Amino acid sequence: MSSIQQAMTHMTPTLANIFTNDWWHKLWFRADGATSLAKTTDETGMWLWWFCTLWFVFLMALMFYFVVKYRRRKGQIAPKSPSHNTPLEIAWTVIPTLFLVWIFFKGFWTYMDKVMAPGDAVTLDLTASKWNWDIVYPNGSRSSATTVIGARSIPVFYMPADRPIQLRMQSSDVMHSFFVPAFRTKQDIFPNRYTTTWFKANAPSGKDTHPTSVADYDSRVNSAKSKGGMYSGAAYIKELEGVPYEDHWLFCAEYCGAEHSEMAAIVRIVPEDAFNKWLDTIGTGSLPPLELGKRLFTIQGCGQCHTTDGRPSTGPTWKNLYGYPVTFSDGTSMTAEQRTDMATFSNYIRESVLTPAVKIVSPYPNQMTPYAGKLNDRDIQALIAYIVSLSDKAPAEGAAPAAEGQPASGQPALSTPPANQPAGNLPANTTPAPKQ
Amino acid sequence: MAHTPAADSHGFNELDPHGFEGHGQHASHVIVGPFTLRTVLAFLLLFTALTVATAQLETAIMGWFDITLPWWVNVAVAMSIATVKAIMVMAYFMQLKYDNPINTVLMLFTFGALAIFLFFTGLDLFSRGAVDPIKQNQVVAGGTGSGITSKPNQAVALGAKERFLDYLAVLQYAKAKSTELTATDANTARALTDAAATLQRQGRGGDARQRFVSLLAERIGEGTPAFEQVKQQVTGTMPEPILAAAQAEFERIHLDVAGHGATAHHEEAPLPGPNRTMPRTGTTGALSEAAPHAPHGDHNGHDHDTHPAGDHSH
Amino acid sequence: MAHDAHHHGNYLTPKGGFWTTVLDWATTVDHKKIGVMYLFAILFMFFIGGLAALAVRLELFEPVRVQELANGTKELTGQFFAPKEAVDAANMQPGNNIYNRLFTLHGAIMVFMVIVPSIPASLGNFLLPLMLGAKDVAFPRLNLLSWYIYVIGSIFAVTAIILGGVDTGWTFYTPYSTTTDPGFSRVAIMTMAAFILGFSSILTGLNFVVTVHKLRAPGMGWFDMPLFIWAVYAAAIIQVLATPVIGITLLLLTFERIFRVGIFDPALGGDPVLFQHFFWFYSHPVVYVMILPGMGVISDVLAVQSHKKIFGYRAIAFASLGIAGVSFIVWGHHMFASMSELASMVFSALTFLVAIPTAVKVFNWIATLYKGSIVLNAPMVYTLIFLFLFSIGGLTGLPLGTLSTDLHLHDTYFVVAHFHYVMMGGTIMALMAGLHHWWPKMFGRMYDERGAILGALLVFIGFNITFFTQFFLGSRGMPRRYASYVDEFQIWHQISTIGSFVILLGFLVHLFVFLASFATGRKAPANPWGGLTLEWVADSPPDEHNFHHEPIVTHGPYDFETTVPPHWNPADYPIPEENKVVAHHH
Amino acid sequence: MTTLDTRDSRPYWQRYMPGHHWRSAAEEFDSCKFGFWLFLSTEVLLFGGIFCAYFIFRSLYPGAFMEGSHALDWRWGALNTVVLLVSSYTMAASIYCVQTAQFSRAKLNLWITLICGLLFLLIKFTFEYTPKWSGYFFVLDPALHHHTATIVEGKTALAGLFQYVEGYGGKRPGMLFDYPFANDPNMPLWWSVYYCGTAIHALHVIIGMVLIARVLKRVGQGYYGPTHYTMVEVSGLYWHLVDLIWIFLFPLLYLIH
Repeated sequence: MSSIQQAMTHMTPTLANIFTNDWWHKLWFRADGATSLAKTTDETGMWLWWFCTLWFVFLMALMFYFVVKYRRRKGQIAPKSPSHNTPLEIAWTVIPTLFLVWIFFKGFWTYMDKVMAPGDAVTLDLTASKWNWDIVYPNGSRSSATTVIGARSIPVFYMPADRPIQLRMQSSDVMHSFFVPAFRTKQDIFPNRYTTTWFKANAPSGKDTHPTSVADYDSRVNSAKSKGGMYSGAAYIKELEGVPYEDHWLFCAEYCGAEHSEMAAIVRIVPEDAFNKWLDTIGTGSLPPLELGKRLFTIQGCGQCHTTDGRPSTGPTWKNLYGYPVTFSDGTSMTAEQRTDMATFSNYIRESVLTPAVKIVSPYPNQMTPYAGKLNDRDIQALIAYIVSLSDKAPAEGAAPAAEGQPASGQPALSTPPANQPAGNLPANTTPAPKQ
Repeated sequence: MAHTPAADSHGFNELDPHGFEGHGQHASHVIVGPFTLRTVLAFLLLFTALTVATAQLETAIMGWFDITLPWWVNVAVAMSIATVKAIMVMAYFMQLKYDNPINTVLMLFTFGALAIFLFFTGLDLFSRGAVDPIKQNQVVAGGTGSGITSKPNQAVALGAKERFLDYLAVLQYAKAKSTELTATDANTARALTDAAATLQRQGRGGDARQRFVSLLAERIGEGTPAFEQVKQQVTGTMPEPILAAAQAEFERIHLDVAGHGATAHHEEAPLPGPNRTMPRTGTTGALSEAAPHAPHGDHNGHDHDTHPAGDHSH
Repeated sequence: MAHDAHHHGNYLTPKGGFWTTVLDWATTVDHKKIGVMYLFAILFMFFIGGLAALAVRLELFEPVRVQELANGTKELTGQFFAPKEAVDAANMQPGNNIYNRLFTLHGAIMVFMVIVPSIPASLGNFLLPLMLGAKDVAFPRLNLLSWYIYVIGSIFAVTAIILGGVDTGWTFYTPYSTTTDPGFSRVAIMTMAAFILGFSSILTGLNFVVTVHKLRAPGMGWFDMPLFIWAVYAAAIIQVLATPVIGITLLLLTFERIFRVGIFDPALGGDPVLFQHFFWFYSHPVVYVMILPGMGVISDVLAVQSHKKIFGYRAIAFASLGIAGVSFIVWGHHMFASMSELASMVFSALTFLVAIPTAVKVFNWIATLYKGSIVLNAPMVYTLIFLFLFSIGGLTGLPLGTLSTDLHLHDTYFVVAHFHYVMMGGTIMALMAGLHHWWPKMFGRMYDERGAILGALLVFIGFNITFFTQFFLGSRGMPRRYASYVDEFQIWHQISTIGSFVILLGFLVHLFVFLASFATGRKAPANPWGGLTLEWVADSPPDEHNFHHEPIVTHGPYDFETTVPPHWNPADYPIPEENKVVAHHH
Repeated sequence: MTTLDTRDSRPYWQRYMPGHHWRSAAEEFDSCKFGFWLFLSTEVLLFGGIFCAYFIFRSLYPGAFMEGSHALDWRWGALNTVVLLVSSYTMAASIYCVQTAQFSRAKLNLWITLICGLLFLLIKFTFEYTPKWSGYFFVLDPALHHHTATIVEGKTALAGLFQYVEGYGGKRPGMLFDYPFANDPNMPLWWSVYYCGTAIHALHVIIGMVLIARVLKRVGQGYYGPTHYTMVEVSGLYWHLVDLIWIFLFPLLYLIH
């Protein structure tokens, strides 16, 4: 386990380092925090650490000394000694109290900084759901970057360095909690209520840089594979060649069910100009439906329960959904014909995405979170296009249905929580109808 | 046999430093006479009358002088009277007045604990918006319900909504073949969808199937293959309440086409600002106006007639 | 006395044949028998909960990973409770679900069925009347009822587990607990179990409060009571005042699942944070129901085993009451990540109040050792272990009460480590101390010192290996209730898991020692340690009615310098002349 | 040991011996009362949860609660309050009678108390719950004026005693919450609090009635008398608590506007 060796090496105590605050800080926090507030928090933490250690050592030393010195000796009764001493008792009541007051304020000051976002902070909308994170960027698009960690492909959220970012967070099902250890902060996320948190990340150290070419990217992947693991570094994005980045874990810290421990993401800090470049690359407004569908498959975490190559999973595979008969757990079924009729099929898909509970493909469990409010109509059209394209019975012209004077959808007036909608950025119109 | 010498002897009480026993003996066997009890009952009934009267009076006053008393006045008065009543019950009926004081102390502790409970809980829930007002209120008043998968009526509402969305898609598909859809139809679609969900939540009924069919006829043109297709689907599986909803809502949209409503949709669902809660859906406001009429089918039908078909298609 | 005439022997002597005896125990209203029955019930549940804990540790030994093999096929590794052949990412779910049920099982059992009743219901029931010089608790039949309610509650919980387990975590946070596995009643059954157990807890507390008020032996003033009584009394008050709130909370939660009333349900406008307030208004004070009796045990054992008058008797007594009082105004520190800023600030400030009486107690205990005559037997070893672990637990509470640091540590393994140091390192260690201390009194037999001390050391070492590592895990950002984790945490988890099995070893040694004591332990004297409190006046095991004559208190509970312990030969206890000057009361 | 001595023909309360661990009967009586007061305090805190939920949501969404209270009829509430107060009085009176050995009057009072309890439940279920569930309304129900619901001709129940009101039914607890006339989306909270509060209170009324019935039976058997009436006293305390809770529930639920 290379990680274990790393862990051991940077922790091996030597007379030189064991007395340094820095060594203890490494031991406790593994690395410096990634924001200025994290630094202040760590200072408080280390201060408390030494405070507690000294008290503890003092008390235990006293205790063991007494136990040894006053151990029972045959036939000897403890001599009379005072059973209380008012000045002493007052002293050891008052002195700790003073310390405690000081500790409270030390924590309180930093706390207020943590909860008060600066006025110039950029507000992004974050939606947590079982078991995925979703951030909408100012241009209305979601992060399309993902990385593989363990058995999961998880989203990567690019964030600009040295720029205060405020997250306006909401959950679409149960409680979650936004926790970035490197930021040393945490905020619970509730359904139906906004909570906010903010951070201003330090500039990336430059240790990690984006691949400078496709070849570079491939070599990284291969070297990772050769070590028997998976490459979970930066994807290849032309605009970001060689740009330094720094990755931080984003965990869900409020228990939220089966895949609570897989509900991770990566917050990737890049210089602001690079961030803006990246932002342009992910604007999904111009994407053709099929491409958008592919992208949504990863962004929305469909891949956590559905496969595209026919392998079984928590949910039915998307391979050959279109054009093949299926039976539902309530006994009803759809014929191949119905599944080939684009209208019927797309309606079925829309229903299954927005209210999965209505029709359950047997023998799969009813586990999917309703995506009503998370996908606008265009997204769904794109997904349908992608699903159709995965079938070997897909129409010859290719699966992307053309847009043709169709209603604008995904308006705030729909059940979509408006907060998740890019203000003033309405997707183009599409229709479920296939070209004939 | 149960008594120990110590317990029977009188010296025993001196040995007890706190005299609970002695005190108990005098405190417990008190007899509260019927006169006291009746007087207390009389007062209690009196206060009951009083509290009802004041409640009525407040309403009346508001009416007479056309003022609105702050809501806490009502609560404060009612609560203080209730407290007096409670004290009387405890003091006389429950004999706390004559009883071992420890019981009174205990009750005070209890109410103290209760006060702490209320105070600190309120301290949190009422001060959520102190730093950032957006945190104070619900995002969608009454809740989104999404994710509460095990809640039948929510699921029904959502399911109905999306099923309805499907029918609209079919409708548009059919329409796309005959004529171009207009922006009005887009609004209509959305409004129908929301109406379906909202009204479904509110459990409206009524025979709407035929209305919807006639609706289709006028929208698409009777006899076209598209019409037949949709009609077949609709008359097959379409749940009635939704159709009723659709009907009611659709007629409202007719007005909108004439001018106001189509834009209203966007205004009804702005981004939540400070101390502002979102309506349950885009059309809640309109529905609450429509509410009283809704149960009466004929009334709607009447509406329908007053707004001739065709207004919308330009 | 009359009642001595028609039966001899102690409360343990069988009333006849096997079934007669069983019936006699099942229907007894004798606080001693009920205490013993509680003890065994609790130890059994402790065993179950412990197994669950080990299972949890095993799952966490390795993170769940997909290894891509050379031939391109993938393999899922590190799942202890899932099919190894599982290849697909989504097949992590079965394993995780098992894990989630296990930690819920562990938490719920340990909190509701073990630690809350542990000391008050077992040692408390047995000792309270003895220490007060009473024949029984105030309401003996209520006492038996509370035991049966406890058993019924446990049966409910076990039913929920057998039906497939509950995955809400012992905190039942909404809306997860109201929406998870819809259509099944497991969660409802589990909440009902906790609800029922609450009644048992209330009845015990109510019984104790009245007993302490009304049944003190002649001559025993409030400040002549052993500190164990003070602690249990304070805890009992909390039980009475806090438990009903969890009652209504769980009731509403059940209504929410069955009738879908919406008080905590965001979908109906309800508020999950309100649930947290309801929940912690009980569940924080109850933390002190868990620890206060432990502190009481320590105060007594410490004084007796070092034959030394406790230092600052009144300070400790009032500290117990103080903690009980403060415990009602600090619950918000469980919610810093979900509460309003104002409330967080207020609760943080109040939280530090708890540290004061707690610190005072620790200081007093250590000062008591000064100039004592300390014997290092199992009870005393466990007392020292308690002081060691509880100090760590208490001090690590500071960064959690401090707002800025708590935002980082909240819901991480730091919290897990902290409350294990307080709950297990505190309450369970105190229970072990008290169990050894009063074992001779309860069962009339001595246990094997060497074995007991060996077990104690094993538990101590294993405990620190298991849980100190978790402090590092937490501060490095490992969240709670994770079935899997990123690689950087693995080394710590592995150390922790190894430690947990050392703990198991330690408790197995204890089990063996206790069984051996039943089988071959030598007859215990009435007062093996030379205690001065009234339970040592009674025989061991005590007579059915505790005392042959109603005892009359003539000296303080800890006047070791001036009093020859009951049943002791003054020759063995030569009181120095200078001690005899004035036998002053505290 | 309170073993019944069969040779002794005196009524039980004269033969009564306190539990063997008590020093005197008075001591036992006092302790039982103290113990029961402790239990009552748990009851108060149990309802404390309901009151807390009310307090919070009432303050957060006053609109919903005002509208909700308009769906209740204060007259039924007031009537129930009177019923409970009277029953409280008769309960206290019955204790007085037992203390003064007037057993027949004691029984009478207890009977009245029981009947009042029954009456309370009757009113609650017939005139308060049922209409909200079914849409059927008591003919004289003035609550109908609060909104624009219309009576459906010909749809009646209980020989025309109840009339069906279009759209007013369906205010059931929980999953069947429907609000034809709800303008405030937080109405579900009001109904949650209303049903939980009143239902749990009704449950306590039933428990209290069971206790009283037992006491009534035993008074007949001469269990209780001037020197031993712990159970009477204790049952009385419980009944008064039930009354106490209602004294607060009534204005909070019915008199809010």
